[in-house]
Amino acid sequence: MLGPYSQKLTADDHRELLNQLYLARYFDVRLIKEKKRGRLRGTLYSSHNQEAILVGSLYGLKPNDWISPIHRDMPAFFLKDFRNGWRNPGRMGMTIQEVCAQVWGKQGSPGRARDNWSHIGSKAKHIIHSTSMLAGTIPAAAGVVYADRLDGGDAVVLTYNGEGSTAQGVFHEAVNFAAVHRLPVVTIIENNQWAYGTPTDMEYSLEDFARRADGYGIPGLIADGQNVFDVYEKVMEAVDFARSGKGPSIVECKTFRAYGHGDHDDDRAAKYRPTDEVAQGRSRDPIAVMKRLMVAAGTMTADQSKEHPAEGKGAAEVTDADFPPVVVEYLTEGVEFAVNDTVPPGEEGGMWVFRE
Amino acid sequence: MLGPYSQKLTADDHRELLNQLYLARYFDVRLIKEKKRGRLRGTLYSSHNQEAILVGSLYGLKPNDWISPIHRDMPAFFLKDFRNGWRNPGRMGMTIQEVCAQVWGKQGSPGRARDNWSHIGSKAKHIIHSTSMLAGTIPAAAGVVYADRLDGGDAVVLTYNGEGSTAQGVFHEAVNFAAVHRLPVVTIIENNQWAYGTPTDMEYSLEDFARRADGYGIPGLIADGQNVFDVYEKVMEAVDFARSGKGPSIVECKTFRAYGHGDHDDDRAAKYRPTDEVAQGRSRDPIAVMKRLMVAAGTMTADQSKEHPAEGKGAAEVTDADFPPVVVEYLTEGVEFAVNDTVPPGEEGGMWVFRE
Amino acid sequence: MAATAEAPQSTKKNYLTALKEALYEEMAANSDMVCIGEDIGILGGAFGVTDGLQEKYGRERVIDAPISEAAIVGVACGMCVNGKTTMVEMQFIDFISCGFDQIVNFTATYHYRTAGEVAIPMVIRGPAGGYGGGALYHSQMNEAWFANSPGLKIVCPSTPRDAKGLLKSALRDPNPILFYEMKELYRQRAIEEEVPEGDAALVPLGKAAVRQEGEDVTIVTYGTNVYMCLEAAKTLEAEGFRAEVIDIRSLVPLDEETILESLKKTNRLVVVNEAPRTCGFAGEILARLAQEAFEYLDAPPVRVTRLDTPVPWVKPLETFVLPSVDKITEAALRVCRY
Amino acid sequence: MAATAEAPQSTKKNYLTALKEALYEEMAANSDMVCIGEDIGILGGAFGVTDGLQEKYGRERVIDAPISEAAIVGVACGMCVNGKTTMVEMQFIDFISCGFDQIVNFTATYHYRTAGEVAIPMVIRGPAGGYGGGALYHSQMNEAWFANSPGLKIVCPSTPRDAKGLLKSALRDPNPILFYEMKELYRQRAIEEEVPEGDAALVPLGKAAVRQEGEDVTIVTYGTNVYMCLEAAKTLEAEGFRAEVIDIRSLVPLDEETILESLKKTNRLVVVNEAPRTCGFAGEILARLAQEAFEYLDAPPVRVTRLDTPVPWVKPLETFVLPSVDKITEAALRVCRY
Ligand SMILES: Cc1ncc(C[n+]2csc(CCOP(=O)(O)OP(=O)(O)O)c2C)c(N)n1
Ligand SMILES: Cc1ncc(C[n+]2csc(CCOP(=O)(O)OP(=O)(O)O)c2C)c(N)n1
Ligand SMILES: [Mg+2]
Ligand SMILES: [Mg+2]
Repeated sequence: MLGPYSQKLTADDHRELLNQLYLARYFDVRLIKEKKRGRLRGTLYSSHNQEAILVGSLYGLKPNDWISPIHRDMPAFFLKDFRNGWRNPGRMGMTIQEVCAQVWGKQGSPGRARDNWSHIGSKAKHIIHSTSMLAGTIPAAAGVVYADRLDGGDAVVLTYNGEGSTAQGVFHEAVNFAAVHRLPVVTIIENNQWAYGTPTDMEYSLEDFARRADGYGIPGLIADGQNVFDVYEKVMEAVDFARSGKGPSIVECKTFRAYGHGDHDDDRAAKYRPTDEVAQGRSRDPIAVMKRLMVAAGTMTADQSKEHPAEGKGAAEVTDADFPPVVVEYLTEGVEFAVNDTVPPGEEGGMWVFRE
Repeated sequence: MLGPYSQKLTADDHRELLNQLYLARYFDVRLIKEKKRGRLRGTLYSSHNQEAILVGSLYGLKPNDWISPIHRDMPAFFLKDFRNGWRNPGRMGMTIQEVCAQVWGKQGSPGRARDNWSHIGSKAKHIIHSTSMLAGTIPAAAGVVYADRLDGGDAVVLTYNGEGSTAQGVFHEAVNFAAVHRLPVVTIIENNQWAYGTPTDMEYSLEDFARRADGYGIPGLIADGQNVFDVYEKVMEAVDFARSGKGPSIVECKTFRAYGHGDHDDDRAAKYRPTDEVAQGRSRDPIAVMKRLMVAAGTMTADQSKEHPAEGKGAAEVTDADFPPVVVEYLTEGVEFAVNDTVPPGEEGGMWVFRE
Repeated sequence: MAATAEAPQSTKKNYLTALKEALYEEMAANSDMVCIGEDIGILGGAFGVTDGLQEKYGRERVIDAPISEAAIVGVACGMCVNGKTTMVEMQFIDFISCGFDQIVNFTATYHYRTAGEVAIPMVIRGPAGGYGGGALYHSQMNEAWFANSPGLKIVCPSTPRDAKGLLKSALRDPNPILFYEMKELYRQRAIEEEVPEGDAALVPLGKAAVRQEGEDVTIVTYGTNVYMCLEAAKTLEAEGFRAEVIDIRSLVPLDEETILESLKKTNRLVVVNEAPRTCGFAGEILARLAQEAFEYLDAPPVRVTRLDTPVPWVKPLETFVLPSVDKITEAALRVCRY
Repeated sequence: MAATAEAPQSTKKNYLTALKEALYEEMAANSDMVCIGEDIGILGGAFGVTDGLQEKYGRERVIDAPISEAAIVGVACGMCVNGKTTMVEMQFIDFISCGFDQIVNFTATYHYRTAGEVAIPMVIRGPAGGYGGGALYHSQMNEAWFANSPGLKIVCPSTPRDAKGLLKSALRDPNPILFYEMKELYRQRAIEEEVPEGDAALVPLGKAAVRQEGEDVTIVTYGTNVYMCLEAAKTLEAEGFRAEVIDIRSLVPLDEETILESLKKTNRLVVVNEAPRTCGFAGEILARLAQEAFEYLDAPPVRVTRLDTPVPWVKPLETFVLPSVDKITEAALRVCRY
C-alpha cells in the first residue's frame, strides 16, 4: 500500500513524523491560545488539519534545498531540515526561537519583525521571503534554483501555494518559465477547498488543481493531504524528477481548512461554510490517520496510539496533556524566548532601505 | 475532407473568401510599398502568409459578435462583418477609409490617430481597442461578453493573440476567469513560430500551444492556419460551443511569419531565422492553398486559378496586376481618402483625458 | 420601562456602514451596475463592505472573482465598454499592484485612446492606509502611482458622510476612479455621524472641505491624517496659533482654489500625508502651491509624510516612519514661528 | 593614397554603443552577472543593446525569456537572492507595468524586509521617453511610480559617457536600480563622444552634472530634455539671461546639494521633465527646493512637464503635450522677468 519512497521509512522515521505532526499542531494550538490571551498581534492563518502537507513534503529534502512557505505554512520555517536535529544549530531551518520571536514581533526574528507573521525567510537557511502577494514567490523560487544550477548545484525548491492562488498571473508566468528551462521547482498546491470566503468552483473550472500542470506539459500529482506518507511519496517523486534535471511539477495535496481563513474569520466561516462540509472535511485528522497507518505498519501498538489524543480536537478543547512532552517543551522554549525578547527600537524603521 | 461547417459553404462563399484573402494580402503589400515611399510612420507588423487566420475566423461571425485584434491583425478591422457588403455603411466592421486614415495618422481614424496602427477599435462596431500590452485585451473581451450575457445577448468574442503572448500572466487570469464563468470567449492563437526574435521552444515547453487549454479544462483546437476552410471549421466549432453556453476555448492556428517581426526587423530576421525554415514556412501560401481547394471542390477551374498570381510572391515582387481589380479598387479608395484627409490639430492632444 | 427601550434610536453611522449604504443605494438605482472582487459575495468582503449584497442582487451582479487582480480590473473594464457601471473591490489596496497594467494602461486611457467614444464608469475601491499594524502589504497608500497616470480620478474620504457621498458620486461619474478607504476609520466610533439617504447624500468630487478655520497656518491633508491634523491644531491653539485644516477629499481633480484662498489668509503651508515622501501627493500639493501661492508664502512650505520606507510591522517602527500628531505639531510650529 | 584611408579612426561613440560596452565589460568582470529579457539573446535586443552578448556568454547567462515581465523580474530577483547580479531588459520601459508588483513589492523591499540580510543587485533597464512618435505605449517616462516606491534607485543618463559610466556603476551597486535609457538618444550623432574603458568609465550614482553654468536661472532636468534646455538657454542668452542647466542624472538618490548651490546664485528655478505633471519627478524636485531654498527664491519655481495626458501618436498632438524648447524658453523667460 505504501509507495516505494515511503516503504523505505523506518520505525524511527514514523515516530519522528508523528512527533512533527504533533509539533505543527501544537504550534497552531498554542498560538491560538496565546492570541486569545492577548499576547499576539496580527492575523493567525491556522494550518490545523493541513499539517501532513508540511511535514510530509519537507521530510525528504536535502539541507541545501530551498523552500518558500506562505501564510498558512508557519511550521515549515522550523520543520525545514528538522531531521538534522531539532536543536542542531547548524540545521538549515529556523530555530523555534526565531520563529516565535517573529510571531511575537521581537528582535530575535530573522527579519527583526519588520514584516509580519509568515513573511520571513533566511538566505542562510535557504528559505525565500514571501510578500503578501499570493503566488508572488514562485518566480524567485525559479530564480534561486536557476542560480544554483549555474553554480553547479543540484538544489530543488519547494514552493507552497493555496489552491486559490493558482489563479494569479504570476503563477502562470513562473511555472511556464520553469517548464521552459526545466528548473527544479516543485509547486505544492494546498487545496483546502476554500480561498478565504470563496469555494474552489469559483476559482477554477476543474476539480483537481493538479490539472493546471497539463497546460505546461509537466507532471501534476495528487496527494492525500491528510496522509503524511502519501504527501512524502508524491513530493519525493516530484523532487527526484526535478533533481534529475527533468524539470518542474505540481503536487496538489487535498485537504480542508479547519477554521476560518484567519482567526478574525472564524465566526463568519462558521456561517458561510455548511456544517456538514466542515465535519466531513475535518473527519480525517492527519494525526489520527498517521496513527492508524503506524498501527497497520506495526510501528505503533493500538495502545500506544491512544496516548496523546490531540487528534480530532479543536484548539479550544485540546490541552498540553494531549501532546507528547517533547513537543510541548520544544515549543515552550521558543515561546519563552520570544516573550522575554525585546521589541526592536523605532529607529530601525528608517534603516535598511538601501544597502550602503 | 471538408468538415461539416465548411461543407455548407457555397461557390459564392469560396469566391468571397478568396477575394478576402487577396484583399488582406493586398493591404499588407500596399502598406509595405507606401511605407517604402515614405508616406507612413510607425511599425508595420505584416500579416503576410497569415491571412487565412483572419479571413477564416471572421467569416462565420454574427454582426453583433465582438473581436479584439492585435498588432498583426490589421485587416481584421475591415474584414469584420464583411459578408454584409464591403461598402455597406451599416456593416459592423470598420470601413477601409477608417482603417487607412488610422494608418496614415489622420482625423478620419476611429481613434483620431491618438494611438498608432492596430490600437484602434469601435464600441459601435463591437471591436475592442487593444493597447500594446500583449494578451492585455482578453480580460476586457471576457467582460464585454459577460455584460452582453447579463443583457440577455448571445454574442461571442474572438480574441487574437500571438503564441508568444500566451506566456503573459493576464492571459492565464483571463482564460481562467472565462472558464469559471463559461463565458463565450474564443481565444485564437496565431502560432507563427516566432515571437519577435525568440523561437517557440523558448516560450513554451510543448509543441502545440492549444495544449494551454488543458490546464483550464476547455477545448483546445488546432487549425491549419494556411487553410481558410480549416480555420473556419475550427473557429465555428469553438464559436458554436461558446454561443451555446458551454464556455471558452482556444483555437491554435499554425502558420509562419513571412518577414521580420516588424518592417524594422526584416534585415535582422533574415539572419536570425534559418533560410530553410523560412522557405518551408512560406511554402504554403494561403492564397495558393485556397485555389487548390477550390479547384478540387470544383468552384474554380485550373485555368481560373492561374489568374491573379499573387500567391508565393513577396511584397517586392508582386504588383497590382497580380490582384483582382475589385481588391485593388477597394483598397485604393481607402488610401486615397487617407492621403487627402487632414491630420488632427495639436490641441486634441489635451482633450478627452476625462469624460466631462 | 427600561431606559434602553426608551432611548431614541441613534441614527449615527460609522464610515463602513456609510460605504455599504452607498453601494446598496447605487445598486438599486442603477440596474447596469455590477460589483466584482475577491470574496465580496458569499463572504461579503474582507471587511464586510459588501455584506449581503450578493444575496440581494445575485451572483451575476455581485461576482466572487478568482484571485486575479489583473483579470478583475480588465473584465470590469470590458463590462464598462459594453454599457455597465462597475465597482471593483481590492481586498486591500496594496494588491492593486497585481492589476497595475490593466488600470494605468488599459482602463485609464480608454477614453483618451478612443477620442471620447468610450467612457469607463468604474470605481476601484479598497481598504488603505497604515497605523493599524498591517505591515508592508496591508498599510499602503499608493495613490501617487495613479496620480501620475493620466485618466484616473482619485478620492479619499475621511468621514462617514463623505464616504457615502463621494462613493455615490464616484459611482455616477463616467470615469475610472480610485477610491481609497481608510480602514482605520471603518469602525471608528468617535467619527460616527448622521448620514443622509439617496441623492441628498451626494458629495461632489473635486471639492475640498475646510475642517477647521484658522488664520495662522494652512494644514492640507486627507484620509486618516485629517484627525491627526485636527489634534495637532489643538496643541497649536494652545501655543497661540490657529490652524486652518483642509481635507482635500478629492486628489484628482484637486480643489486648488480652496487651498489658495486659505493661503492668502494664513501665508503658511503644511501638507500632511502618510504615503512615502518622494513623488507622493503631499509633494504635488506643495509643488503646486509653491508656484501658485509664491507671493503669499511667508515661510517655507513643508510636508510631513511617511519616510521613504515601506510601513514596518511592529509598533515602534511603524510609528517611527509614519506622520504623527507630534510630527505634525512640530512641523507646523516651526512654520508658524518662522 | 585616398584620404579616407588616412583619416584617423574616430573614437567617438554613440549612446547605445556606450551602453553596450558597459554590459560587455561588466559581464567580463563579473562572472556572477546574468542578463534576462525578451529577445535579448538570439536577436540581441529590440534596439541591439545586447547585440552579440549571448553568443559570447552563452544562453545560460544571457536568457531569452518568454513574454512574462513579472516572471522575468521575479526570476532575476531570485537569482540575486542566491548570489547573482542581474540585468533585466524591458523591451520598452512601458511594459514594466506588467511586472509592477514584482518590482515594487517583491524586489524593492527585499533588503528592508530582511533587515539587511539580502541585497538585490539588479538593474532594470530599457528604452524610454517620447518625441519619437511611439504613442501611448512606446513613449513613457514612468519613473515617478518607482520614486514613490521605497527601495529603488533611479538613474537616467543623457550622454554616452554617462550612459556607460552610470550603467557600470549601477551594475556594481548592491541595490535594485531602474535605469531609464533615452531611446531618442541611442543613435544621435550630435552627442557622440569619446568614452573611457574599464574603471575609468565609472560615473558615480547620486551626482548631478552642471551642463552649463549661468547666474540668472537654474534649469533642472534629465534625459532627452537636457538638450532642449541647453537649446532654450541659447535663446535666453540672446535675451540677456544666463541659465545654469543641471542634469541630475540620478533621481534617487538626488544630488540636492548641487541644485541648492546653484539656486543660491540664480535665485530662480525651472524644472523640466517629460513625464506627466501630477506627482511626476519634476514636482518632487520643485517641492524639495521650494522648501529647502525658500530663502533664495526670488520668483515662483515653475515646472515644464508633459500635460497630464498619455503621449499621443501623431506629431502635432505629441508636440502639444510634451515639453519643447519653446515651452521651456517661455517658462524660463517668465521666471527671469518675474
Ligand atoms: C495578490 C493577492 N490578492 C489577494 C490577497 C488576499 N488574500 C490573502 S489569502 C487569500 C485567500 C487565499 O486562498 P488560497 O490560495 O486557497 O490559500 P488558503 O488561505 O486557503 O491557504 C486572499 C484572497 C493576497 N494576499 N494577494
Ligand atoms: C507586455 C508586453 N511585453 C513585450 C512586448 C513587446 N513585444 C511586442 S510584439 C512581441 C512579440 C510577440 O510575439 P507573438 O505573441 O508570438 O506575436 P507575433 O508578433 O509573432 O504575431 C513583443 C515581445 C509587448 N508589446 N507587450
Ligand atoms: Mg485554499
Ligand atoms: Mg508569434
